[in-house]
Amino acid sequence: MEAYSRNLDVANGHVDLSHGAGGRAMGQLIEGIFHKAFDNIWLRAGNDQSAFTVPGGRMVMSTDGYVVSPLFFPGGNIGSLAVHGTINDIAMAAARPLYLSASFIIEEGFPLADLERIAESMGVASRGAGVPIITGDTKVVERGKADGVFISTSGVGVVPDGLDLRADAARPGDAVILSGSIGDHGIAVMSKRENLEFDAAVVSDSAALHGLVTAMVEAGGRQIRLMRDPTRGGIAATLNEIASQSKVGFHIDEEAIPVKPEVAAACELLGVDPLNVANEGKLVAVAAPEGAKAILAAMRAHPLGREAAVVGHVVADDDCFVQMATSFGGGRIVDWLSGEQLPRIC
Amino acid sequence: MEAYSRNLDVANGHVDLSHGAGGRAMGQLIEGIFHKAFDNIWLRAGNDQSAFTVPGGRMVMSTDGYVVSPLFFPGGNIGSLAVHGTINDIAMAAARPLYLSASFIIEEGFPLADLERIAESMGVASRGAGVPIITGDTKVVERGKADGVFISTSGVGVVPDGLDLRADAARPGDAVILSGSIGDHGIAVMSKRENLEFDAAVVSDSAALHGLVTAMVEAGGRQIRLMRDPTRGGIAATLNEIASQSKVGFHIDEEAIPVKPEVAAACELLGVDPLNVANEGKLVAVAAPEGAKAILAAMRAHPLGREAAVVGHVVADDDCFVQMATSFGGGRIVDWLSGEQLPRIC
Amino acid sequence: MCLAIPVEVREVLPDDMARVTLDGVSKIISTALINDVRPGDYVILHVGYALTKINPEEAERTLALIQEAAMGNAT
Amino acid sequence: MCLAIPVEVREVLPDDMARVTLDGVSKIISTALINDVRPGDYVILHVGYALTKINPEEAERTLALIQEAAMGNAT
Amino acid sequence: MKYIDEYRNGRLARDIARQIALTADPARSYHFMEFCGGHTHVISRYGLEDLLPDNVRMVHGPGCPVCVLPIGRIGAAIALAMRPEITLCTYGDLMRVRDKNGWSLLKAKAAGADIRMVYSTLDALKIAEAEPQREVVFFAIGFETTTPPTALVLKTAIAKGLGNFSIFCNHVLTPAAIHSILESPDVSKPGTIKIDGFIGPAHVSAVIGTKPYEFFAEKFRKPVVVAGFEPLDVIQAVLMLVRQINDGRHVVENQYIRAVTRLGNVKAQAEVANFFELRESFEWRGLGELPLSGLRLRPRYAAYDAENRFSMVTVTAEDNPACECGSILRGVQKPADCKLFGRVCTPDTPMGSCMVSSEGACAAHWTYGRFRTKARQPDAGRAVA
Amino acid sequence: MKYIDEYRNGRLARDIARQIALTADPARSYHFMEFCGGHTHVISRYGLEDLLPDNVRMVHGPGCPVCVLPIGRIGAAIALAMRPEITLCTYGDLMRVRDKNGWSLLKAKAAGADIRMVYSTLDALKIAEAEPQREVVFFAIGFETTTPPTALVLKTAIAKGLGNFSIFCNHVLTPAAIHSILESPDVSKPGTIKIDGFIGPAHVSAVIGTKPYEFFAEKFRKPVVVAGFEPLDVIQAVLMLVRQINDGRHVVENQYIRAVTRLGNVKAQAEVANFFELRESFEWRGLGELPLSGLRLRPRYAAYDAENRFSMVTVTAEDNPACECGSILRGVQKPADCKLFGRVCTPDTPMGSCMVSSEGACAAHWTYGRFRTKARQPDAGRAVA
Ligand code: SF4
Ligand code: SF4
Ligand SMILES: [Mg+2]
Ligand SMILES: [Mg+2]
Ligand SMILES: [Mg+2]
Ligand SMILES: [Mg+2]
Ligand SMILES: [Mg+2]
Ligand SMILES: [Mg+2]
Ligand SMILES: [Mg+2]
Ligand SMILES: [Mg+2]
Ligand SMILES: [Mg+2]
Ligand SMILES: [Mg+2]
Repeated sequence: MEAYSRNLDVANGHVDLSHGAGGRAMGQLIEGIFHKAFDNIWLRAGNDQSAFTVPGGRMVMSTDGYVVSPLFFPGGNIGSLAVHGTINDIAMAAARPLYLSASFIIEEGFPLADLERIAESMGVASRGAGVPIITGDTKVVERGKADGVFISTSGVGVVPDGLDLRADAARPGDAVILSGSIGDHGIAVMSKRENLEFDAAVVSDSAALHGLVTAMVEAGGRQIRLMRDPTRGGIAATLNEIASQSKVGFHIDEEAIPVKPEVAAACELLGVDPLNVANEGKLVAVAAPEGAKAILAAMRAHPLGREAAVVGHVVADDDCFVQMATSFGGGRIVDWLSGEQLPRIC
Repeated sequence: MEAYSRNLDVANGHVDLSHGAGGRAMGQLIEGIFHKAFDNIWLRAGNDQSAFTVPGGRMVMSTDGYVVSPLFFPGGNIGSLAVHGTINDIAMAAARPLYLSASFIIEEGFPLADLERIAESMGVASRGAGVPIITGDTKVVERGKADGVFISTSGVGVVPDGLDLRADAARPGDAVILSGSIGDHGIAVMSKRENLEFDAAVVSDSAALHGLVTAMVEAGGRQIRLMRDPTRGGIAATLNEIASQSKVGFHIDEEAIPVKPEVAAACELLGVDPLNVANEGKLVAVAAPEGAKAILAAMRAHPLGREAAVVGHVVADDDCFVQMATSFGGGRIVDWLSGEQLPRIC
Repeated sequence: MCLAIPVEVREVLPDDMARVTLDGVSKIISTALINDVRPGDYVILHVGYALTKINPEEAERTLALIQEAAMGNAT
Repeated sequence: MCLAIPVEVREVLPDDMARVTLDGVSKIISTALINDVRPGDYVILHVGYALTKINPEEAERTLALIQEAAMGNAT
Repeated sequence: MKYIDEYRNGRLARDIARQIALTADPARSYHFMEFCGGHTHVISRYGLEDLLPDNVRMVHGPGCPVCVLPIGRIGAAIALAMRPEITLCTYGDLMRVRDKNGWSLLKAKAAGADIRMVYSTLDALKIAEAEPQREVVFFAIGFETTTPPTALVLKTAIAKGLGNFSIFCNHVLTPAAIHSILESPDVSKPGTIKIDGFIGPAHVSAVIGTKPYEFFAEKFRKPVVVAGFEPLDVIQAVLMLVRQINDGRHVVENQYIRAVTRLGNVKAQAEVANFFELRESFEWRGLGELPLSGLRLRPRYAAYDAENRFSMVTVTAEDNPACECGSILRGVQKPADCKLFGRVCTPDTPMGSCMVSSEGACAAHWTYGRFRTKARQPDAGRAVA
Repeated sequence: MKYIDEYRNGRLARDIARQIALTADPARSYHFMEFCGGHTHVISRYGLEDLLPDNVRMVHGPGCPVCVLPIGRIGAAIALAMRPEITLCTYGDLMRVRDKNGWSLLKAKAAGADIRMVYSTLDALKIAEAEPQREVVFFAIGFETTTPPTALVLKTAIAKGLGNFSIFCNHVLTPAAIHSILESPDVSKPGTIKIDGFIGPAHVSAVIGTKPYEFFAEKFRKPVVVAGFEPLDVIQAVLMLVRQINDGRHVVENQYIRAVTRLGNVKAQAEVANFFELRESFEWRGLGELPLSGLRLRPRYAAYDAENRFSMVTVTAEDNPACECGSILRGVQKPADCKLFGRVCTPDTPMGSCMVSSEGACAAHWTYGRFRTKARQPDAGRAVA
């Protein structure tokens, strides 16, 4: 006698505490939403962990928590973001992402319809990237103890032989390559924030970059010193991080950095600098000067790197300054953002 | 000129939104608390992912989110739990856990001192288990949008050659081995819940089981059909899960299942069945009958398996019933818990 | 119905409250529904209240009756 | 101080409000501090309020003056 | 655990069961109703039915306050809890009970209602004191055992002058329900199972004593044994009932002499009498309207009566017509006789009162005993001893 | 972006800079104070200082309302926000400013205070309407530009009869501050840098017009050019100032004719006058008490004045004595002259007003320009063009 369960009322139902209690309701939620959306043999095996075979050699592992607010934004949602973001952190090691895990922390009362939409986006993103979500976990917390849903994804990948990208590998003279226009993700999300409300035709750039990275590695893998995806804190934070880890400085050319007009406009409106705004489908690569041209050409031939450009180069600098030549011919420092609090008046 | 930062005021300070904003304050929090507590070469490399070398073959990956309330309980805290729990899910595949990742979602206002205590417990647990936390992530959400701190850990491990444990592998006649007394973790946590408040000398059994598993594998690896750690939902949930995945039934002997007197007493007080209470340092193994004796002996020789016992066996049953012979000589079904809501009156 | 169990009173507290234990598990409960509570008393605990005291002699007698019944002696 | 930028009024709304845009970015603001707002007007926006209108002729004239200055002609 | 463990001795239980088999007249059958869900739970949990001879059968009664709560009153509580100013405090048992729309307090909480699970009435009072801007309503259910704590909290709230605390009273009375079962035409109809005696709940009698059963033991000539909730208590009570039947007696006997007296807890009774009065009639899910079977707050405490204070409306709702709870609660049918059992009706998706709480007859059979129904068919597994 | 992009033309800027170099008298130096932090920001952000000839130097003034807010008033706001009944609404700029104990609104929020960042005074009003049980206080700061929105929200709150809304007023006046700088003994002391002219903030003048500067342009014989906030606006203003100096003129000129008139926004001025009155004196962080330099609510609106309504207490507190803000704000020193700059004083750990907001002189130098200080030393890097 199989236990009968009422179907999940996805259209009108909410996540309640029983969906996290380890009983049948939880199994039903996981089956009816996550397994259905992610659909693969690993999840179907129903273990607490999932197994796979690797060839041996260097691997990488990464994790990120996603707490974006609002959960849905132009160009994606927390689910697609959680897939792309972790794939990208794997890809930034020049690794080929293999598998993902996903841990959900859901607030009591969260609409099942929204959860399904998020899970479906994850399924689409993961299949699109060819990186399956092979294991997961679901917790439900009381109303007021989370913010809708939080997702932590982790991923593993394999590093092609002979590649070893390191945060401290940038050398004076190296080229700094940016894969495309900046600020799209952050502005798309901010445009939907309750307290900032504005409308902008800006769509998050959220995308999985491992295909672009593969193209770059083929064109000049050994010439790539390191890569970073400029997420929280924007390219300003990324460049400063690299500068201090590699103990070098950067000279960047403002005019070489692509910014979409709508993004620039929204930045004006909010009084923020696009250099500080988050991206979710862009990368910054530091490459040996002799490899920059080939890498750049390979990037431009890839759909996610069409606007790629050399935006500056590495200099020796004990102060690890990231300096930028402005479009005026003046110079300025590009600093970390000191924890910007929006909205501002001045 | 290195940027000057005030030291983290760990004794009196709170996590604020700037600690999650991707700027210097965040770097300081991660350095001053997590890197310090986890202390290893991978984290020190400062990448968005961490690299390691594997021999090749079968690997496993697992993830779990930890949302325990209260965060500190007798015998551990959310941090040690997050390390042990994921190690155990890896170990349940008979795999040797290699590396962990940790993703923190922290509520604005969380005391830095508590965060440090949690991180230190994770460091101790991870070093104790020989499984380093090699990569992580930190997010801060506004007050009222989380519950202190949530941690999601993921882990990877390697499966010894020739072992392939599967949820559907239980066969009629197989022995069911339990590694020790049940209910300790759940009761330890409940004893500190605000609305249940009682005092019990019960300590969580939270522990990393991979050492025990190694001993079991050495004693009779090929005879182990599958293993599970009976966490949420207790051994009742675990046995029912296995029963329905393997399409078998279980016959369990109540008197063979060890329950500590304090745990039994607390269960009486709360009106719960220890079979439904969570464990965090116990495992249930299903083993071919010919291997059970050797495996049991190996378990009993290990500190975490001293009370190990054969508690029943697998039977053919299309209904996948988990039946238990009570200490009265009667029989009953052991069912999933239908989302127990505590406290109850009847 | 009516989850209720025997617990031992360990400490009589102000405001008709008492600390009770059950095999090392202890809890604060109300004794406002019963009279003359003393440490060492056993009471029946239900939803945080002591409902009545256990009479130790009658408990002994019950066990004796059960033993007899098991041996086939009429009660 | 005083982050403020020129935006174009697209729609005049009830209660002294208006929808304004800046290169495709649009926002609802208050126009209670100025008079006679019309679609097509450019206003200076500060903390959600239009502070004043932009005079297009003067803007032209400023640009001309800047051009002249760049060429070395005294203003 | 003193006063617990000694009553859980399996060997003694088997010995007594053997005596029951020896004592019971093989030429007849014995049907005893354990009124109380607590007994139903113990019987199922310890598999006591396996110990009893085939001609001594237990019939599961309606003694679970969660099961018998009419779904209309759950609906009313949900509607109240959805009001923004209300904080509804409830024992955890009620969280999963569904109203006629399939809603439950659990779902209402998920949808935004402020619902708090409490262990004790004192916890509800603490909430009312700590949050004076909230209207705190205690959702009171339970038999005579659970009523005195409600009376006491009301007393304290009044003493403290708490203006934001009230009670949604659903307290019901045990003897009234047993009386009604015995008077049901079903039970007395020829050809249906007759009930030969009752096991009465010790915890109720800890408050009310054994005396209230004397009237109908006499009137209906049915023996009643008030018994404790450990398995040896229950099996001893069965033996006591078999002996009364064999002896042709029909009196109220007290198995739980260790805590139950003939008159019960007079102090507690007085507290209850001070604050509550009988309702003319109250609906019991599965049994229908039963006269003089429920309590309400006395009119002088109307300000603390949530039904009055918030003009609560209870819409009567019927269970699925195929649900056999009514017959099951009268001992006329067994859970597995119901067409819905285990198919659309399970503890996750209860269709009738007997499936609502783990103490309901159907839920207990599902949770602990359903392999037995199966065992009647060929090839099905059985638990080993 | 119309009216923005055309004023950001780098080629034109370089051309004008070349004209400035040609126009400026090589035999003398020119020191111009941009009063406003917005101008400081633009100068640093676009590296305008690199374009100017060595003998034309910018001095960064005190024109940032966040920077000049006395830390005692931050402390008072924090103390108010920590009261459980209070919801403090603030522009994001104020969140990181530290009081004398190192506390900030950011930390107070983390410690449990109910602090909400708003974009507009209207947002604060919405909160007060939506949460009538909360005392909603708007933490008002800003120069003349930001005052009219505060006046309007007060008007609306009164019209709506909102009893739970009030304002903590910290609005200050631009001309008063410039006046005080010119009167400071420091500035007139021989041997210190003299200020030869001022760039006035266009957004303030959009409200007050250019007229208020006429008095001290005349009195102190200093030219003033009211300029916009795009880089071409600023560089054109510098050229205009150089020309006035060369010509021996000292008048108020309007570079921002596209939105500023001599009389300003009369409607906005009237709204402000209706609700606010001059304080006899107000403390400016880094400058000290300045007479007639700040506004408060008129007595008839005392009920809406948080200082009055909550008996707020402001304890005066001194910055680190090594902090050179006072001199910097008067143009007497430069950020890098301060011993604390970049060592213990950074935007993450500001010790004085000039480091508090990204518009402060020290913060702008740290954030955008600190490589320049370095560049004076051998071997340091320089940005490429
Ligand atoms: S199985 Fe369900 S529907 Fe059938 S009698 Fe029991 S409770 Fe009613
Ligand atoms: S660097 Fe800091 S301490 Fe020094 S003057 Fe500037 S603000 Fe004051
Ligand atoms: Mg990562
Ligand atoms: Mg990342
Ligand atoms: Mg899990
Ligand atoms: Mg929330
Ligand atoms: Mg990254
Ligand atoms: Mg897991
Ligand atoms: Mg787990
Ligand atoms: Mg990260
Ligand atoms: Mg919280
Ligand atoms: Mg597990």
